[in-house]
This record gives sequence, C-alpha cells and structure tokens, in this order.
Amino acid sequence: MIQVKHIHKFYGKHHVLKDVSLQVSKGEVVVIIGPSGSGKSTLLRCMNYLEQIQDGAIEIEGKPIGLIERNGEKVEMPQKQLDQIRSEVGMVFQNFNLFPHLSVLDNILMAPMTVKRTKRSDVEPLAKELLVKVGLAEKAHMYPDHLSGGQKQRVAIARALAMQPKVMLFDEPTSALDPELVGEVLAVMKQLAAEGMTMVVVTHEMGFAKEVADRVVVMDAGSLIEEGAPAKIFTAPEQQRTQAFLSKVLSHD
Amino acid sequence: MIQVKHIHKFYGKHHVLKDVSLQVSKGEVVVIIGPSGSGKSTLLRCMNYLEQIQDGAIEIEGKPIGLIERNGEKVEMPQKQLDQIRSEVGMVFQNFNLFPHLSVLDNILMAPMTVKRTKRSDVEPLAKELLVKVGLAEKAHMYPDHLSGGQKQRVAIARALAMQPKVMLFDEPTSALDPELVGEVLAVMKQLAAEGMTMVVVTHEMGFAKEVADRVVVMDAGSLIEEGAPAKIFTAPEQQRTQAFLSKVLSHD
Amino acid sequence: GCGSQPAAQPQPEASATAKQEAPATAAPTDEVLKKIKDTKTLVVGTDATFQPFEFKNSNNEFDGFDIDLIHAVAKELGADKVEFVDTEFKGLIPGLQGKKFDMIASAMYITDERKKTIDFSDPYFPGGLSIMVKKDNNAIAGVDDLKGKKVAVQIGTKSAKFLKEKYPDVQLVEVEKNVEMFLELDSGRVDAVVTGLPAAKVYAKQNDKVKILDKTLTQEEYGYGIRKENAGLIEAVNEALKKVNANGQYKDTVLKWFGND
Amino acid sequence: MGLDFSVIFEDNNLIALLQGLWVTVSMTFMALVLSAGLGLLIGLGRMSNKKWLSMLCSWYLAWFRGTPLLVQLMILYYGLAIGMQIDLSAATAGVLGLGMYSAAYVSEIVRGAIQSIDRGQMEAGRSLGMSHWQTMQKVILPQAVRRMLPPLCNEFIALTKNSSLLSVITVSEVMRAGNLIVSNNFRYFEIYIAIAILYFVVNYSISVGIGRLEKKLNVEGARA
Amino acid sequence: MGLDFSVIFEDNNLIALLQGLWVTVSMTFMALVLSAGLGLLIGLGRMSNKKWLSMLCSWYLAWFRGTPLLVQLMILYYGLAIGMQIDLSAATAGVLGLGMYSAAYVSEIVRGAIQSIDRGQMEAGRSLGMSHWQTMQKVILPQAVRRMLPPLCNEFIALTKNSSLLSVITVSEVMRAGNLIVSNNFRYFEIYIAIAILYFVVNYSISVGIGRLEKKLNVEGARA
Ligand SMILES: Nc1ncnc2c1ncn2[C@@H]1O[C@H](COP(=O)(O)OP(=O)(O)OP(=O)(O)O)[C@@H](O)[C@H]1O
Ligand SMILES: Nc1ncnc2c1ncn2[C@@H]1O[C@H](COP(=O)(O)OP(=O)(O)OP(=O)(O)O)[C@@H](O)[C@H]1O
Ligand SMILES: NC(=O)CC[C@H](N)C(=O)O
Ligand SMILES: [Mg+2]
Ligand SMILES: [Mg+2]
Repeated sequence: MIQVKHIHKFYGKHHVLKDVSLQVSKGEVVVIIGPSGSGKSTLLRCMNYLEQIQDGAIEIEGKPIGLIERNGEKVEMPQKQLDQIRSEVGMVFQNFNLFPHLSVLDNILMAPMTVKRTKRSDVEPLAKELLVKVGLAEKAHMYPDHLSGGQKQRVAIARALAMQPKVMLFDEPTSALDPELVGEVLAVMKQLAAEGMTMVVVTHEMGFAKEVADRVVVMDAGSLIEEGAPAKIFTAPEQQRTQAFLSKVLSHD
Repeated sequence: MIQVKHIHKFYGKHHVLKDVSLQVSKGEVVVIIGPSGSGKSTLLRCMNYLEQIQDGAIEIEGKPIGLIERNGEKVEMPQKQLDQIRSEVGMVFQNFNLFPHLSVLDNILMAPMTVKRTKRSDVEPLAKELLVKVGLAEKAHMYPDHLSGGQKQRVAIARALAMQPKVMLFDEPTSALDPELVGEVLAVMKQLAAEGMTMVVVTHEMGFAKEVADRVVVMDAGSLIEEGAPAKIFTAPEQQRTQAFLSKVLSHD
Repeated sequence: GCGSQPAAQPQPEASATAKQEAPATAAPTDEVLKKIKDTKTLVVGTDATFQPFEFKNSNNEFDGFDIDLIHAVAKELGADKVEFVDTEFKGLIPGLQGKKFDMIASAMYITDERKKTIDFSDPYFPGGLSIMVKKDNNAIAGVDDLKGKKVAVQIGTKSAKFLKEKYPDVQLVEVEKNVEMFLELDSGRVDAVVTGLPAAKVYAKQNDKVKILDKTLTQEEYGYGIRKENAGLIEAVNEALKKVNANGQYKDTVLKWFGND
Repeated sequence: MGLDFSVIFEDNNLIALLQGLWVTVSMTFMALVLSAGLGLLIGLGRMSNKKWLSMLCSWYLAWFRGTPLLVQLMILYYGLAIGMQIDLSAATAGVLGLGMYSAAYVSEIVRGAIQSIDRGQMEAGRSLGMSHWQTMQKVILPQAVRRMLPPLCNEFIALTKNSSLLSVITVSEVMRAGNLIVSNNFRYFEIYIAIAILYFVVNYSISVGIGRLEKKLNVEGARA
Repeated sequence: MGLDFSVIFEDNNLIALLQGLWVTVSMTFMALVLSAGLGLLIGLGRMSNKKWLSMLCSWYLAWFRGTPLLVQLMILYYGLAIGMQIDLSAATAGVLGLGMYSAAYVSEIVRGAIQSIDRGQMEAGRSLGMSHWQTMQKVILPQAVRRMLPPLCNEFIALTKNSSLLSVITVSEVMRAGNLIVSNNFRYFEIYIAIAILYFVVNYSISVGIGRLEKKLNVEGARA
C-alpha cells in the first residue's frame, strides 16, 4: 500500500530524516512513536508530499508520489497527477485545520465537490453518512468554532474520509484535546481500523497503540530505530532509547 | 488566604457560576476538577478579577479584590489598588501566553521592573534563580518560539513567581503539552507545593492530584458539587456526577 | 502686427480718487501702509505659472511684466523690498482675505464677481482673448468658425465665461491649468484654444506648430487685487501707478515684455 | 467670516455639484472594481514562486505606488496621445489610471492578509487533493477577505478623493464642479464645505458598508 | 514625441526641483511623525471603554478620513485666518493639516493591528499586576507594530504624494516647483517624468526601509 524507500529529508543543513524505510500493507494499522523532534510528523508529511524529500522514493499503491524519474533525472510530477494521488491519502492534523468559514457539512463537501467535480446532491448522502459515523449528525450546520476540540477532530476525520482515501494518516490527532474528549476521537479511529482502513498514526496514546496497532514503529533523531508488534515494543523493547522514551511517557500518571 | 463567598457570574444570560464558595488556606494545594464547560476556568479567573463577578465577594488575605463597598453600593476598586492585589496572585495559563517579542529573561523581568519599578540589576538575580529552579538556566536568552511547550510553561511559572505572589493559580497548565513534556512541568509544581506555596490548580492530571493535592474540589454545571481529600474523591466519591466524570477521564489509558 | 490695442495707459478714474492726496510724511492710517512704513516690504501673492506676466525664470527667480511693474509700484509706496508668495490661482483670493499677503499681482482680470469679494486697483494693463490653432489649420479664421468645434479654455477664466455666454454652440473643454490647454491642442483633442493674448504669444514663440489668429475677441483689464478694508492702500497704489506712468517706468516695462506690436 | 450657505442653492449650483458627484462616484466605482481585481492578481503574483512573475509584480508595485497619480494620468492621457497616437477618452483613461494606481496599494493589502492566514489551511486543502489555486480560491481568500476589509476601507476612501485628480484630464468630477462655481462667485468656503460634506456622505457610506460586511463575516465564520 | 531630458539639467531646473523635493521630504517627515503619534492615540482612543472618548475618536476618523485634504487645508490655513484671525504659517498649517489627515488613516491601521493580537497577551500582563496601559505599551504595541508595517508603508507613501496639495497653501513643494518650470519652458513630459522619478526614489527608500524593519522584527521576536 505505502512504500517508503530510503528517504532523506533536510531542512537546510538539518538532516531530519535519515535513510528511513517503511512498508505499510493494505488494512494494516501502523503507530509511530518517538520523542519530540524525532521526525514523526515530517515522515508522515512526506508520505503526502506536503514536504519534499531530497533522496529516496515514496510509492502509494505502486505509484510514485511527488518525485518521478524523467530522462534519468528526478523531477517533480505534474500538479494534476500529484493532486490525484494526494486525494487518495487522507490526512488528519493535530490542530484539525478545519475551514472556519464553512459549516461542518460544507467542510466535508468542499473537497469532493472541488476535486472530483461531483454535484452537491451526489455527495451529500455520503457526507451525512460520515457525520453519523463520527457521531455528529446533528452538528451538520454548525461552524467549527462552536464545536469542542473532540468534535472538531471528528469532523476533520469525516472530511478526510469524504474523499474515500485508500489510506489515512493521523498526526497526533488527540494531543490538542482535553483528556475527557480524547476517548470519543479514539473510538472513531478504532472503528475505522476495525473496518479495515489502512492507517498510519503518530500518537502518544499508548493505550490505543496497544489495542489497535498491528505494528509499532519507534523513531529517534530522524531514524527508525525499532519496530514490532505492540506487545513486544511495550514489554520488551530491544533498544535502550525506546525504553528510555517509554518510561518517560508512561511515568506521570 | 483566599475566600470566595457565594459568587455568581453571568455571561449575558448564561449563568456560569452559581453561588460558589471556597476557602483556601495558606500553604494549601487545592485541585479543581470537573467536566469541560463546568466553570473551572471562570472560577479561577474570577479569583484574579480577570472576570467580573455579578454577586458575592472574593478576598485575598482579607482584602477584597475587584468590587468594594462604597456608600452602600458595590463599585469597582481603583485600578491601582486592583493591580496591587493582582500582583500578589500569580497565574499560569493553559496556553502559556508568554510575550513572544521578549527573551525568556525579559519575560520574567518585565512585571517586576514595570509594576514595582525595581531596577533591572536588582531583579536579575531573582530571575536567574527562578530559571535555575525551573531548570532553564541556560535558556535565559532564547525567545519563547524556540522553546518546547514544556519549557514554555516552566518559563510562565517562573514569570509568575518573579512577582513573589502569595498564591499561584494554574489553569490546566499541562493540557497543551505533549505527554512526554508534562512530567517536567508537574515536577516544578510539585516542588513549589513542597516549598509551601499556596496553590489552586485546575487540571486533568489525576496522578498529580492524588499525590500533591490537600483537597480536591469537583465542579459541575457552575456549582461546586463535592470536595474532600483526594483519596476520598477518587476512591469513594459521594456524587453520581463525580463518578461519571472520573470514569470517563480515567478510562482510555 | 496684430490687432490688439497698443500698450495702453493705465486709466485711473479721476473721480474715484478725487480726495486730497495724503502727504507722504503723515502717519498712514491704513494697516498695510503702516506695515510698509515699518518694514519697507510689500508682500505680494502671485501664481507664477503665467508667462509673460509672472513666472520663475531660469535662475529660479520671479520674473515677468507683473513682477517688474510691482517692483516699481512698491518703490513708490515706500517699500524697498517686494516679497512674493507663490500659490495656485485658486489660493490667491482666500490668501488675500486671510492676510497671507498684502495684495495680488497675478494677471488678474477685474470682474464684477471678484469685486463682490475683494477690491481692485485701477486697471494697469489691457488684455484680450485670442484664438490659437494648429499652424496647418485653415478652417478656423475667426470666432464664428468655432461653432461646433472643440475649444480648450482654462477653468473659471474669462475665456470660459465669454464663450459660454456669447457662443453656446462651441464645445468647451475646460482644463485646470493653462498648460493643459496647450496639451489638449498638441494632442489633437481640441481644435482651438482661447486664452489671453500675451500668454498665447509666449507659447506660440516656443512651439512652432501653432499660430494665433489676428483678431482678439474681447477687451479685458488687469488690476491688482486688494482687500476691501484697505481702501487707503488702494488709493496709494493708484497714486503709485500714476507716478510710475508719469516717470516712464511703465512704458519701459511694457516695451521690455511686449515689444512694439 | 460670515458664511452664507444659501449660495449653494442659488443658480444651478447644487445641480452642478450633484452632477459632479455622480461623475466622481461612478468613475470611482469602476476604478474600484478594476483596482480590486487587478490588486488581487498583483498581490497573488507577488507571492508566486515563479521568479519572473513575482519580479514583474514587484515592479508594478514600485512604479504605480511610488509615483504620483497626476504624472501617471498625464502620461496615460496626454503622453499616449501625443507620443503614440493612442487616443483614450478621458473617462477610459481616468478609470484605467485610477484603477491601476489603486491596484498597487490593494495588492499589498491582499498580500498582507493572505500571509496572515494560518499555513495549516493551505496544507489541509492540499492534503485533500485540492490544487494550490483551488485552495487559495475556496479556503484562503474567503478568510483573508475579512482581514483585508479595514485597510481596503482606507484605500477605497482614498480612492474617492484621488479621483479629484481626474480634473487634470478634463473629467468634470465634483471637485472640479466646485472649482467652477468658486471661480464664478468666489464663495470658497461655502462651496468647499459643501463638497466636503458630499465626500463625507459617500465615504461614510463606504465605511458603514464595509463595517457591516466585516461584522457579517465575523458572525458567519467566527475568528479564524 | 521626442523627449529630451537634458532640459532638466539646464538653467537651475534641477536645483529648483531638488529644493522642492527637500520641502516635500521635510514637510512629509514632520507630518509623518505627527501622524504616527496622533494616529496611535486616536486608534487607542477608539478602543477605549470610555464612551465619550471612543465617540470623539470615531468622529475624528469620520471627518478627517472622509473629507478631502484640500478642503481641510483651505480651512486650516485660510479659513482660520479669515474667520478667527488665527494666522498659522504655511509650514505649520501644512504639517498640521497633512499630519491630522494622515492620522485618521493610521488610527485604523493601529486599531486593526492591536485587535489582531491574541487576547491572552493582555490577560497575561494584567494577571502579573501590570495596568492596562502598561501592558498595552510594553506587550501589545511592540507586537502590533510589526503587523502595522505593511499598511503603514502604504500610508506613508500616500502621504508623500498628498503633500503636493500643499501648493494651494503657498508651500513650494516639488510638484509646484515642477509646475513652475513647466510654465516657463512647456516641457511637460520631461519635467513630470523627472518628478515621478524623484518621488519614486523617496518612496522606494521608504518601502525598502520599512521592509528591512519588517524583516528585522520578524527575526527578533518570531511570529506572534
Ligand atoms: N519547517 C521547518 N523548518 C526547519 N526545521 C523544522 C521544520 N519543521 C520541523 N523541523 C525540525 O525537524 C525535526 C523533526 O520535526 P518533527 O516535527 O517531524 O518532529 P516530531 O517527531 O513530529 O516532533 P513532535 O512530537 O514535537 O511533533 C525537529 O528537529 C524540528 O525542529
Ligand atoms: N467569554 C465568554 N462568553 C460567553 N460564555 C463563556 C465565555 N467564557 C466561557 N463561557 C461559558 O462559560 C461556561 C464555563 O466555561 P469555563 O471555560 O469556565 O469552563 P471550564 O470548566 O474551564 O471548561 P474547560 O475544561 O473546557 O476549560 C461554558 O459554558 C462556556 O461556554
Ligand atoms: N494667472 C492666470 O491664470 C490668469 C487668469 C486670468 N487672467 C483671470 O484673471 O482669470
Ligand atoms: Mg509532530
Ligand atoms: Mg477551562
């Protein structure tokens, strides 16, 4: 489904991703953990080509995203093609990034109507169905600013799902939420996973990782240092750095 | 130390605090918990007169804050006097609210130099001492934007302490932080409590409440519904609503 | 030669100034005269964009017929120095009223409307309106040929008023500054320009694509603008004009700027 | 100084002023439309990552904002006619000149507002598969418009007043109509105050209108 | 049309233009200082919770922004002298008039920028015991200044050009100096283009200066 092959990413001289490779199969749920600044968000954003990579390749269902080879040189792919592939990859941000000037329903309808040029009446049923799924059927006509954080994030999930993506990327979807609101978002994500959605999730919610992840990937300082089943990572991590990180996160409760 | 006497607070017609009373003694650590929207922040902000109250009275060390009686009518106290009392009450916000245009050191020096008109050279030793205390001695000359969330919040605490307040109010000081950064802020707060600072803390960190609080206060829908020692509240709450809230917060981990 | 009047004498109206001339030694009662006596300076408002009457010459000094003549007049008034205040034409009358200067010397026609607001000295020079066209234009030979044609005039001048009242068939194009009239003609947007003869001549001298028709349309008279309250100054200026005329300075100045034609 | 405003109602003075006002308002309005459209394009162009385009737009900004409108109008109306036989009508030259001048100012307003919108909005749009331009159009601009309104209000009010320079290219707008009356009866203050009031009415309407729009947008989509 | 720019260097034309430019620049500069100071006060006043004060400032804004500068200058220089015997010098009236006019525009820029600063900043200041005004001065304004810069740049550039209206109150600024030369030699285009270039140089310097300041502030205190 997703193939990340030896990618390198620099911000100026700062080497942020160092030869990272990762395979995600169809239907798999991969959770990425690791200390702050280790490059988790950057990796996720590269999968969507929101960030350019300097070396390596990323493929979604066998098709390259972002850079393609032409006459032996790596060049950026045509916008149209990029937009096309991107629309198959849903992304949910830490800060929701809902469109504040649009109602909840319009937030969800925007992309299908614009990108796929579907008529409003054709997408509305799907949008409403998605709102039911995330438990917000009755909020369709409210504006994002009048929602709680948990509700906002669920709308953001519905918005991404409306493009019927083949894979969903989540970047700390619950870390901006009040603790009592975290549960409702995790519930939606669990349901998605149960339905067989391919998901890559950056999160600090270890409970979620344990319960839902097929595989946990640990990053540190721009490298992928360890991966394995959640049971293994949480109970018997191989790397010292993984241990150190886990003890910090799990300590203060 | 702080006496909240039967206060009422309205936003327009919305009755947000309903006859709330609370005593906090010198050196006591009181933790306020309760569901989102129950009025915790509002109560805290009233203690600082950041919000006006419509009825009741609040006293800090026996002196009223905000409203005073004059000729039988309640009127707002003179600005000078209010600023004076406020400077004895430190406040730490969820979003830090550091001054982004000033270095860490200048953030801390600003209020003492402005309000108390102390010379820079006279406050600097205290400021540096506080930075050592919160573990950020080497960050004195950085700007807030270059700090992690946990570091920002520790600067905010040092900034409030620089006014040598008699009481510190914390409004969800860790809820905007990445989980691994929460610990460092809680550590500073624990140390403060151990040194005998009077503290009122709104938080969802139940671990912290159990360990540090002298008393836990539960709010719901604008009323104080239950209070007691942490052991009692967490293990045998009297109120049904307390139980419901606790089970939600503690569930998803 | 052209058909304009020969440089005329100023025509002081003897009856209006019949009063006994105050002896020069007596203390003047008029506010401005008093000031002149004290400071030896006359302050004159002018819009120095109107050749050949007033303009800034290549040395960046005020120059022109009005400038020379007012220097002579000022001498007679007892002012050794003339201070010019340059402003736009529309600022002249308010400036006079607001006492920003003592009088106006800016090729200003004496008109009844203006007299409602300020007073004038006796006329010191005759002017007439003339028609200017492109050199190759033979279709327009006189004012009657202007019918239906586009004609540029300066806003608020006698030319505009005259054509509006006497020749309503003319399509007027009113512009702000006299420079723009010439631009209109140059760019072919109008067929003719109607403006004061002296000014037209100066432009024609510098631009060989235009010519001035022989016949002038009207006879106008230039006067110095003076505040109504300064009747004493008006009298004194009229006296000074007479003296300047008598001692030949007036004639010299006219010759210098307008030659013999 | 004894003002007597009855002069405004004498002769056809009021009618002349109102005719001038109509010219001012209609020319300003057309220029405003041009200025908003062109300003938007220039502002977007300045942010383009096509070097040549952003350079071009920077030059536009520097020239049209940096030099006097009077000179621009003179070149457009007289210069083109004399030098290149391009004979624009006064109205065309006026609207074009005013519009292009004002567009420079508007472009800076547009750029400022767009750059103040959270980067996350563009990323959200892009990650949904919308193109840069689609996201700009449907997500960024609708939000940016609200922030542009206060400075745009300043600019549009300045525009009504700059339109008085059109009198140098023979357009009879309200200031010129007033000058005509003044040159006839020399009642400067009465006439100028009348003109000031007419401008005031127009500009106050603009600011009330934009103020309403601002409030409306604030209510609809709350703070972004 | 065969332009010949050598005319600019003939006689004393260049000197006359540069003298005019100096008048323009110095008057504009003084007006700019006045406008910035007064505009700040009016902008703050509009946000005051003292009703009378905010009303007063709103009126100021409506009048000085809503009516033509020409009329304001005429009233200030001629009107006061004729009606109330208050005799301002042309330079004083010019600086005052320009400054008060521009202050209205600046006040809206100030208000916009201040209102865009996060409310939390004021609360943080107040909770530390600083007064409203202290917080405004030391916390809010330093941050707001950065956001004001782009529209202030627009405004200050407009100010240099508005200063050409000072010629109606006897100030010989650069545009007037140019008109004087033109009426001497009728070389419109050469002279007007020269004037345009002089303005361009001044205004380009302003925009470069403000651009630098913007960058500097961005680096120092990062995004707020
Ligand atoms: N736009 C940028 N410019 C320069 N450096 C950046 C930029 N974005 C991120 N970085 C740097 O890249 C590194 C990886 O950042 P990234 O956001 O991917 O980490 P993360 O693992 O997601 O951390 P967190 O848990 O705090 O979100 C960090 O050192 C960060 O400072
Ligand atoms: N400025 C305001 N105007 C109107 N209503 C407000 C305002 N601030 C808060 N409220 C309302 O007052 C009630 C109490 O809000 P408050 O922020 O005190 O709750 P809280 O317990 O702190 O919640 P949270 O855990 O989400 O921070 C809520 O219903 C909220 O919607
Ligand atoms: N200076 C000028 O523009 C002359 C104006 C014209 N002679 C008049 O009196 O109306
Ligand atoms: Mg991240
Ligand atoms: Mg709260």
